[in-house]
Amino acid sequence: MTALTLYALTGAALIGLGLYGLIAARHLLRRIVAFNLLGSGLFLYLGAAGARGDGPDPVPQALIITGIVVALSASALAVGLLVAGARLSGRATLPEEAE
Amino acid sequence: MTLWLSFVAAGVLASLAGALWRVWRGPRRADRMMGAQLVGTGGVAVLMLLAPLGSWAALDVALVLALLAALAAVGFVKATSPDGAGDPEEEEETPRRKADG
Amino acid sequence: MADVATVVLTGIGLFFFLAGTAGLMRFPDTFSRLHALTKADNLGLGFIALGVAFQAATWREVALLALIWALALLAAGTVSQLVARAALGEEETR
Amino acid sequence: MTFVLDAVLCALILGVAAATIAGHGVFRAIVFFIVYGLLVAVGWVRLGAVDVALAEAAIGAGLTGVLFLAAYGRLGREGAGGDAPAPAHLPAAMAGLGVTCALGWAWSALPLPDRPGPQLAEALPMSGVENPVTAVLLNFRAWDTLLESVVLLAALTGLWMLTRDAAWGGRIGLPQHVRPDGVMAGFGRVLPPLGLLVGVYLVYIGADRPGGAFQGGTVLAAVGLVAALAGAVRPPRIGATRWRAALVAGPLVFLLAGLAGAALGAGFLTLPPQIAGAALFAIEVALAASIAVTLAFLVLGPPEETITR
Amino acid sequence: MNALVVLLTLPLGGALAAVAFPAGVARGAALAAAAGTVAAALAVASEVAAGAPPRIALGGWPPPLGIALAADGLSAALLVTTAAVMAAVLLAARHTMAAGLAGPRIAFGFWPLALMLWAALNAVFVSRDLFNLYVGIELLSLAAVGLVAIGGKPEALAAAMRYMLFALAGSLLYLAGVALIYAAHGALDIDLLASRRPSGTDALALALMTAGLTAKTALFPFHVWLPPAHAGAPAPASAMLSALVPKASFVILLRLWTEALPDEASPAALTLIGALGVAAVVWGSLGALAQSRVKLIVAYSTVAQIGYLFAVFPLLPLAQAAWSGVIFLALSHALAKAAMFLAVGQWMAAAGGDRLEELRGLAQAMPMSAFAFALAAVTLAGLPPSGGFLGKYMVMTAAFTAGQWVWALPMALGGLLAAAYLYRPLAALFAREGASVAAPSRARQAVPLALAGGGIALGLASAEPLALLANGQPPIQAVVR
Repeated sequence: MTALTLYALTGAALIGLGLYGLIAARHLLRRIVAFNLLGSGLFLYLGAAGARGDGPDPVPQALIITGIVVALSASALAVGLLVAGARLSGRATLPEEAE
Repeated sequence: MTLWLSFVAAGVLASLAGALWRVWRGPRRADRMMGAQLVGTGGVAVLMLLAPLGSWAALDVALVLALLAALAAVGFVKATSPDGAGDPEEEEETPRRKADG
Repeated sequence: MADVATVVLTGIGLFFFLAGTAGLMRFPDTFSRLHALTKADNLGLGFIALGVAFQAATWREVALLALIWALALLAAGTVSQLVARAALGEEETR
Repeated sequence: MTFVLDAVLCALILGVAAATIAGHGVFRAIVFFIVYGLLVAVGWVRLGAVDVALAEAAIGAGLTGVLFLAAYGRLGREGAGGDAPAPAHLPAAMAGLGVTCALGWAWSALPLPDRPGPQLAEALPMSGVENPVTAVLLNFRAWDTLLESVVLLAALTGLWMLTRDAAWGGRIGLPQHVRPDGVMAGFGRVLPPLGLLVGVYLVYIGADRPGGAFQGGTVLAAVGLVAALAGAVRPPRIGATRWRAALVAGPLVFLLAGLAGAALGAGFLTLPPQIAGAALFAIEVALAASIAVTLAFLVLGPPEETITR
Repeated sequence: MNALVVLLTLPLGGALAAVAFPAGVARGAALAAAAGTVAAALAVASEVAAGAPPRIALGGWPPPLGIALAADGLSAALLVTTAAVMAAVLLAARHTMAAGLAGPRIAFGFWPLALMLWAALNAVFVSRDLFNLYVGIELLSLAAVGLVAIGGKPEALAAAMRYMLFALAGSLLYLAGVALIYAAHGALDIDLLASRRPSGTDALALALMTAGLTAKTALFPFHVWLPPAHAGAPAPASAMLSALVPKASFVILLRLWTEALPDEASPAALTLIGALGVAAVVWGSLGALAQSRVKLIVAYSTVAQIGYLFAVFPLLPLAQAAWSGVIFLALSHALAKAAMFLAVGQWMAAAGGDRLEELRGLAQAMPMSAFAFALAAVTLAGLPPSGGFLGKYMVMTAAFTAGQWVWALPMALGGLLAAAYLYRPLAALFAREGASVAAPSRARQAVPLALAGGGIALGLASAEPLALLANGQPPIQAVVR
């Protein structure tokens, strides 16, 4: 096993973990955190794939940087929705999933 | 030299597992944040050790990491203050939230 | 010569990191842990920076190493004070 | 030995990720996420992707972590600070495991394709910069980056729509208060000048070496955040004209540069090699400024104080 | 300057202006940008119709290094429909989203969000690069979530949050597929991928991208976020969200399955997608039948109408007519659904709510917008002579040509169900009870009427749109069974 395989498999495992958290978690902040794990695992996988062959390929790196910024924007909006929702409802979960 | 530096880097990383145990255990939020702080310093150390191995540009990453770790610590202190915007050194009763509704 | 210095200094750095972790795990309360931690990781980082500096090809890199260490020192000093204050107001739960 | 290093790092990353998802307590999950970002940044350096490592260190470990910490603080303020326990979820576990196994299998089945390497090597001298990642971001795939800068703006506009009507026109974020002669206030005065230097440095070197508008802009945003949280500066009011101009400056300069290419007959987003270097530098500076302001506003969140009109 | 470039940059420029300038100026700038964008969409369509479809390698860098943009018949048809819907929506919003009526917050946010949404739609319709499409749909989703939340009510915020979660998960699954594609082929361009050397990982990549995009399109069983989100937004926002936003992810799916990776379209996978489409038709229609608020009825109807679009997938590799038919369905749904939401918005402003009993007899006070709703209902139910009828007719013909008449059934069944769930609001509207309300001016009522008329006209004057679509229609695959 090479080091690249190690990172790719770590990425794949992170994607699975993130997907689990995104679906299974109730607390919305946990879900947003899981979304970020999922995204970063995906980037790790793509980055490992791009580092194969001779020398790292800059194209995936640029795509990943774009993806990281997009993920932060989305997280910020999601966090805003969560806080605004909690202010009105006093809960940090979706209404249908409240205990 | 590559061998030694990787060994030290791996050692520092392995030592961080202990810090992670503290993050998991707590019991106070401050304990968890301390653990994170040690991981931050450890990460900076590992990046320094990687610099002679691959590219010295790793030092730029270390610089950013050190700077942003400080931001995270300020964020932590703010988040644990009663109204989410205070300072633990303030002596008077922190003003309650002014927002209504 | 430079290589020997690097090996010795980074080795000492590693020792301090291990010691800091041990302190963080073993000391009984938040404040003693904080005390142990700050010393250990600042010293550890300092020795590692110094050790790596012996491998640097240019002065720019040495200066960068010094800057990073200074920044980490400043941040750690401030943070430990603030975290200690924050911990004072917090009961022993989550 | 380097393999052992990578193995230890990957094990830590996975363990931290698992600890983020599992266990009780939102605060612990957030702290683990911050730690996760730190470790992944080291991983990117190991993969030889220093540009990504810079972005991950600044955004993943830094701003996103502070965003979540601030959200935790705000939830506590709204009386919603507790965790919501989630029972084990079998379909979710199967979905996660399935995707992981599928991607793990795909890794072994992936062919090593011809990549745009040769075209890139040929085009790089004409792109105006020497760092290939910056060349891809700002020149070869400039349309992605232009749209992305608008994504940031869309997120901020959407976020501002979550302001209570009574707080519209107020100062951005929570009303921060600190002890004027305290440690935090002092920190807020010392760190920003240093950070400013680092941010400008990263934007400046981005043309030739790892760094650039996104990484530098994020560091600048972090500087603004430290200053705001520590009470050294007061965030502007939500409608302040000057700051709105700062928000659109980056995308606008980018758009105008692209249109100038079209007007001169070269084509949309085409930069003639003679001026590409200067044009990209101008775009980087404007973009970094807009990214810094937008990200800082995104993390600070909508205004909270009630405005009496 | 190139019409395609104007089409992409003008809404972006308008959005930037709307952020930078104070509310009054912002609205003017937004409307001016909208007028120019409509003209640019028509210009691009006429270029395509004239047999000279525009194509740009951005920055002068051809793929795989750069990003290619190209307009074909499919893009042109969607660009023009989008321009029509957006023009109507912004005209309607000119009044209701002004600071005086909506408050300074909404007056600030609506215009930039609407223009960003438009810019994202245009970008998605002409992009040939899979990662660029990802950035496009992210911009689209964030603008759309902002528009759902703009009302500020608790239900709207919860709906926006739910929408956000589906959108986030969907875009990352799509991106996972894109990552696999790049890892296996070193290219992201649709045309390059069409002539790629197949890799064993392509089926997985297509499955991931499809799963992500169907979550974003709200295909059954990923539809739960849609009705509350579309019903919770202000009427002009609902019109954009329901009529246009699902079309973006649908078009990407269509291009993936017919242009980029048609060789991976296995009959079993197509049948699964088709079955989910049929389930969506049934489930959405039953949901619409169970509602007592018009906005929710119209929103559930979108779930059902999206079902049609996917029920056609099994026919795509078998018969040429299926492809044009599904696009006709998408176009007429866009026009009719926007007309319905704009009409409902006017009634809500007049009657104070959208419960069926609150709308009784409104047709007497607002005959034009009531007629618009009725015309739109004709299109949605697929009755002649509407564009919806023509689309279904083409699909059903394709089903019989291909010898797969099963896929004709949902078209017929869905029409019956649509007639059933649209009957109740129509009966309430045209009830013989006088309701005395302050009706909006005829000019404002004419806006939804024009859109609904467009849905009918699509069926009456189908020759031009059909000829337009023929430009760049992907050939059907040699069938492998």
